[in-house]
Amino acid sequence: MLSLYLRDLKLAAGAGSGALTGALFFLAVIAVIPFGVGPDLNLLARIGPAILWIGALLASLLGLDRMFQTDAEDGSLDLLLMSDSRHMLALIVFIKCLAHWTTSVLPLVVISPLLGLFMNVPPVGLMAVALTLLVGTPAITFIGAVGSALTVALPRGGLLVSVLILPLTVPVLVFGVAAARGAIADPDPFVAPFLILCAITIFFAVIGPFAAALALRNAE
Amino acid sequence: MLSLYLRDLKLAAGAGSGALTGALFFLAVIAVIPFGVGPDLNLLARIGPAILWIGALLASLLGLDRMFQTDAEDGSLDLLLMSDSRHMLALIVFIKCLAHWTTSVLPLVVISPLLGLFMNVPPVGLMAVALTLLVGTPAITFIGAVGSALTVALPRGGLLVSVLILPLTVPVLVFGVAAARGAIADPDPFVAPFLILCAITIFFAVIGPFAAALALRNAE
Amino acid sequence: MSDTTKKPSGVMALANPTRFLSLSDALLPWLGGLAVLLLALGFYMAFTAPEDYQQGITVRIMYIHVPFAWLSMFCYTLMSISALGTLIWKHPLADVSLKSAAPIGATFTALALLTGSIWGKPMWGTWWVWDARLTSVFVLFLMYLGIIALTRALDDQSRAARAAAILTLVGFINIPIIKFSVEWWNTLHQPASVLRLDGPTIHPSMLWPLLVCALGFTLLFSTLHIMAMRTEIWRRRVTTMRKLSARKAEGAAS
Amino acid sequence: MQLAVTDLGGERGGEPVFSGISFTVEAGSALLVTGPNGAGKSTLLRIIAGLLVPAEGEVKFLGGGEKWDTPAAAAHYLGATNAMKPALTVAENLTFWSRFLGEIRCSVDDALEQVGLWDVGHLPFGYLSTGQRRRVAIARLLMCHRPLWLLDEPTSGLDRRSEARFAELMRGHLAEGGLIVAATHLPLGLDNTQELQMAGRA
Amino acid sequence: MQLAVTDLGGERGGEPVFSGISFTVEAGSALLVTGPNGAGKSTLLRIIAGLLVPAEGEVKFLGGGEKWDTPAAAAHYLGATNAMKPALTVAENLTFWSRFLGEIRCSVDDALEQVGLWDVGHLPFGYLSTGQRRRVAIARLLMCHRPLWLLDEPTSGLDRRSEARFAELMRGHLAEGGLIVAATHLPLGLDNTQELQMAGRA
Ligand code: HEM
Ligand SMILES: Nc1ncnc2c1ncn2[C@@H]1O[C@H](COP(=O)(O)OP(=O)(O)OP(=O)(O)O)[C@@H](O)[C@H]1O
Ligand SMILES: Nc1ncnc2c1ncn2[C@@H]1O[C@H](COP(=O)(O)OP(=O)(O)OP(=O)(O)O)[C@@H](O)[C@H]1O
Ligand SMILES: [Mg+2]
Ligand SMILES: [Mg+2]
Repeated sequence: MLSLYLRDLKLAAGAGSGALTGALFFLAVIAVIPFGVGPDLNLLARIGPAILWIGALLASLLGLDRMFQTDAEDGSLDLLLMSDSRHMLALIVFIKCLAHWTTSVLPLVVISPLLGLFMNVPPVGLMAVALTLLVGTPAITFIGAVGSALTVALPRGGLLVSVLILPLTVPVLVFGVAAARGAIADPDPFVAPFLILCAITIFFAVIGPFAAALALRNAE
Repeated sequence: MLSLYLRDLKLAAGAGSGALTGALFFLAVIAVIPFGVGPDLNLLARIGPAILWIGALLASLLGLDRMFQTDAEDGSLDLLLMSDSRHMLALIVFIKCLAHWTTSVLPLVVISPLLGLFMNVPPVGLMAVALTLLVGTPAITFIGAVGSALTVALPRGGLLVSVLILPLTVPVLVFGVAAARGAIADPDPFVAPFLILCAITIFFAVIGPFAAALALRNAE
Repeated sequence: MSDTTKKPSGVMALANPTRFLSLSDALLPWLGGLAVLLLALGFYMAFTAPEDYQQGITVRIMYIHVPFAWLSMFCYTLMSISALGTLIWKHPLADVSLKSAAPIGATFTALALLTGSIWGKPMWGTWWVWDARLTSVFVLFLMYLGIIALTRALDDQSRAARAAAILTLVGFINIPIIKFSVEWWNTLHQPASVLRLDGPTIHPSMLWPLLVCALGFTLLFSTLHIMAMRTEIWRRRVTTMRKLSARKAEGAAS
Repeated sequence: MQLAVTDLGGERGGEPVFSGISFTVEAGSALLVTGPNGAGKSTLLRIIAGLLVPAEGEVKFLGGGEKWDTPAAAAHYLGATNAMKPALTVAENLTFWSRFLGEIRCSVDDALEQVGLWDVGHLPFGYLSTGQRRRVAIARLLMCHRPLWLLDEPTSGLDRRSEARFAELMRGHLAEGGLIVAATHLPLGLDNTQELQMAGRA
Repeated sequence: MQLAVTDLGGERGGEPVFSGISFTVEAGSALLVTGPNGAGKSTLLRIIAGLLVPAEGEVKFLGGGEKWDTPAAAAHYLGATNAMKPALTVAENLTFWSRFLGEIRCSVDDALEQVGLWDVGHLPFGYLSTGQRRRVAIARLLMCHRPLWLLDEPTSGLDRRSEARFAELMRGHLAEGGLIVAATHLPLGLDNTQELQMAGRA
């Protein structure tokens, strides 16, 4: 299992446009918003966390569709499926999600405080955003795994995958932003939405891999 | 040439990344935004154009990296390269860009006014956004083509590629949004950024295909 | 039909769709007729019902808006059950039901959105607000379209069936979100006043016409659904025939 | 150990490809599956490997104990594709598979040596030639022990020397009491094999 | 027409693979390139096709007029991959290539018939079996006319019947004054061919 994780990391590092493309797209998003809303700093500060979350969400869509496709094309997937009795397929999916998250989402989380600074989000807000992203984005990956497993047969399902999973990611976004806001704007609570966010992630960490495993077995 | 264009259209449609999916994708992206920034309508109106542009960028990025890779993997690219004497390679690239733009970006441009309406962007703004998208997004595709050609040429240089290519799209984004905003918020100009946008697109429409063709020929 | 789903070869696979066809044949006219009758009655009651003291004439939109809204959720629930049928019991009709329900569900959701926003104009002074209830319904609409897109993208039938089933099940979480969005977030939209644990709070003079309309639309929905299922079954049979004849021709060719 | 297939039927994309196939392969013996293109050889192998659901009939692997209770668990599957990552080096690829598949028999270098590739361990797999790739894929079979080998056109792209060497390796596997089911158009140079002729529709 | 190769040297990833290869192929004759895996056969073909730059020496196609002035322009290249899109139907694939490559000889159906596939036109290419795919790729050669055929292991995956049929097709091409350069491990069933043995480093 560890070997699988390491292999996927190596692959991503080798050809991994995914990670950096995501980060750069994230950057582009943050860079563009101010031009949209105009130079209104405290407005930026207000919507800052939301923009960061949206940016991260959209950025993490990049590369999701290829999660299983490369394995399917070069035949590795067949062997992964056959090894079901040794390693549970759902677990394999889980590991692959973890690898994908580490390589192409974690960087976003790491740079998010920096970008938050650009939108002059207050320091506590920066921490809060980073924390919520850290806890929430895995859910997106797990949901994405389902989408990408469903479309594994399609050569270029990038758009379709996003269409399938974006609606499902809404709760994650809602509570992530709510928690981040709660940390800044005093009246709103932080803990409650944050806990819900954790719950959602755990929920999809369980559902996602199983659904994806089911979809992969069905793929042929 | 037309045949190539049609083939790529068919492929996109078959792979579930056809016009319908493109529009759906855009819908999904827009639907996600309010969950982040909240239902505040005139805030939405202000970031509306930026969001639409970001959606367009993401949509084009999603399919773009694979533009030549699929052809390279199944060997079609070899034949395209060999047919250089019949059809100029740069022209082939141009056609492929056109196909990609038609399938995964044009639908967004078409429905963008509708979505702008959702985010109650004022009518003149709607027209402006659609216009800027129509004029600006091709540039993104042409830039991306160079990127995906490079990924084919140097398979392990994925990181480098996105570093080189993605930043180029930022100016397009910035001027596009600026122009759209110029049309709405009175003080800011519209014509100047719009003309710059046109210039950028024309520039990349010429440079992009040639650069991509060059990269492809040195592939391997 | 027998070769649309893999496992249940033999009697069950063959018999069920056929029995369904003959049964629905007998059932359809009654269903349709009853639906029309109830709807007529419901609309009559609706227009003779007292106007709401604050909403005035526009309250009458409720009698179509609410049924549409309910059915949009009901349809998805039905599809989720069919999805279970496909994945667990591998019932040949389950996939047909799911596939043919999706477009209808999408339409009803669109209508709920439409009537809702038409109602919203006088009530809230705007066609559309991005509050939780409205947006979650919008998300439901997107999910319907996503399911349709997926089934269209995958050409192999049994594969598409299971894929759609999985997606439908995963997407089911949206239904409780829609239902309780009004409680969880403070929305413009008004909270449930009929489907509540502690009994309806809405005045009977409005409740009855609403219920009659709801029942009528539900019957209408079932009618449409069954018709769609019939056409889908026939479509599949035709394709099977084509394959068979093609193979015969091929056998002759070589 | 024994692979038992009882009137198996396979379909692809809803269309039946073959039906009513039964055979048993005993430990130490090989079955050659032959037939025209499109007869269903690969389909048969994929069904045995558990990658496709049989339309009818069943596949059993008997006497493997609970360690090798299903064909999927007991089998090495060498498909048309080599299941290697072009971006990783040959050594990295093989190391990964040995770790992942378990039951390690011999080291990566030994395995490479047995298929006659001493010097490519450090090369990215994508740098190899067609035949070299196939041989690396074969090295995977040697590294991890599985009683049942499912081979789909194993010798495609191999030169004569490697072909002979591979025949030698297969004989060794059989001598150890292994089982082989191979779909092929070319003679594999094995003796005492049964042959399954698939007619195909054409 | 004539394909003239004068002391050609090829390298792959900076490493020399072969050098000092010279030969000429006249109209109506075929050259078989043989040798162990990794000898450089595919590399040679790709250089002739203009897909790789030679390290030294040059490749010329003489007497082709300005229509077929370079080997690339005059050649059909049948590589290890089939250059078809799995998502499109066989007919769509072939129609595209015929339109794109030009010089159309015969219709899609005729071409498919010549490779013995009457009934697969409507199927997605991805649904075909290994050998069927190869045969569709061969049909491409027949549809559009090119004097020079560059074939990289053309018969891999073909069953015996198709192999014989393909030999027949190649003979026909030669009889029309075509040229063939084929890298292969298997006899192709052609007479009056010259053979180029590539030693390889191994
Ligand atoms: C596009 C806008 C709207 C959407 C998407 C929408 C959606 C829905 C949904 C999904 C339900 C079913 C709720 C349940 O069963 O618990 C519902 C019920 C209802 N809606 Fe709307 N609605 C919209 C606009 C409006 C407006 C403007 C009004 C009037 C102020 C309204 C009044 C109601 C009422 C009275 C119910 C019945 C609640 C109950 O008795 O449970 N809706 N709507
Ligand atoms: N993915 C698929 N979807 C639908 N049909 C398929 C698929 N793969 C193969 N088929 C069909 O199933 C039949 C058998 O294919 P299979 O690959 O088993 O043949 P084969 O005996 O391996 O042929 P070959 O000798 O060329 O490898 C063929 O007619 C083919 O058209
Ligand atoms: N893309 C590549 N990058 C670097 N080196 C390569 C590449 N492809 C092949 N090589 C090397 O070039 C040499 C010749 O490869 P080539 O494919 O020409 O051999 P071949 O004669 O076709 O072998 P086979 O009979 O297996 O097809 C091999 O040693 C291989 O390692
Ligand atoms: Mg096969
Ligand atoms: Mg070769």
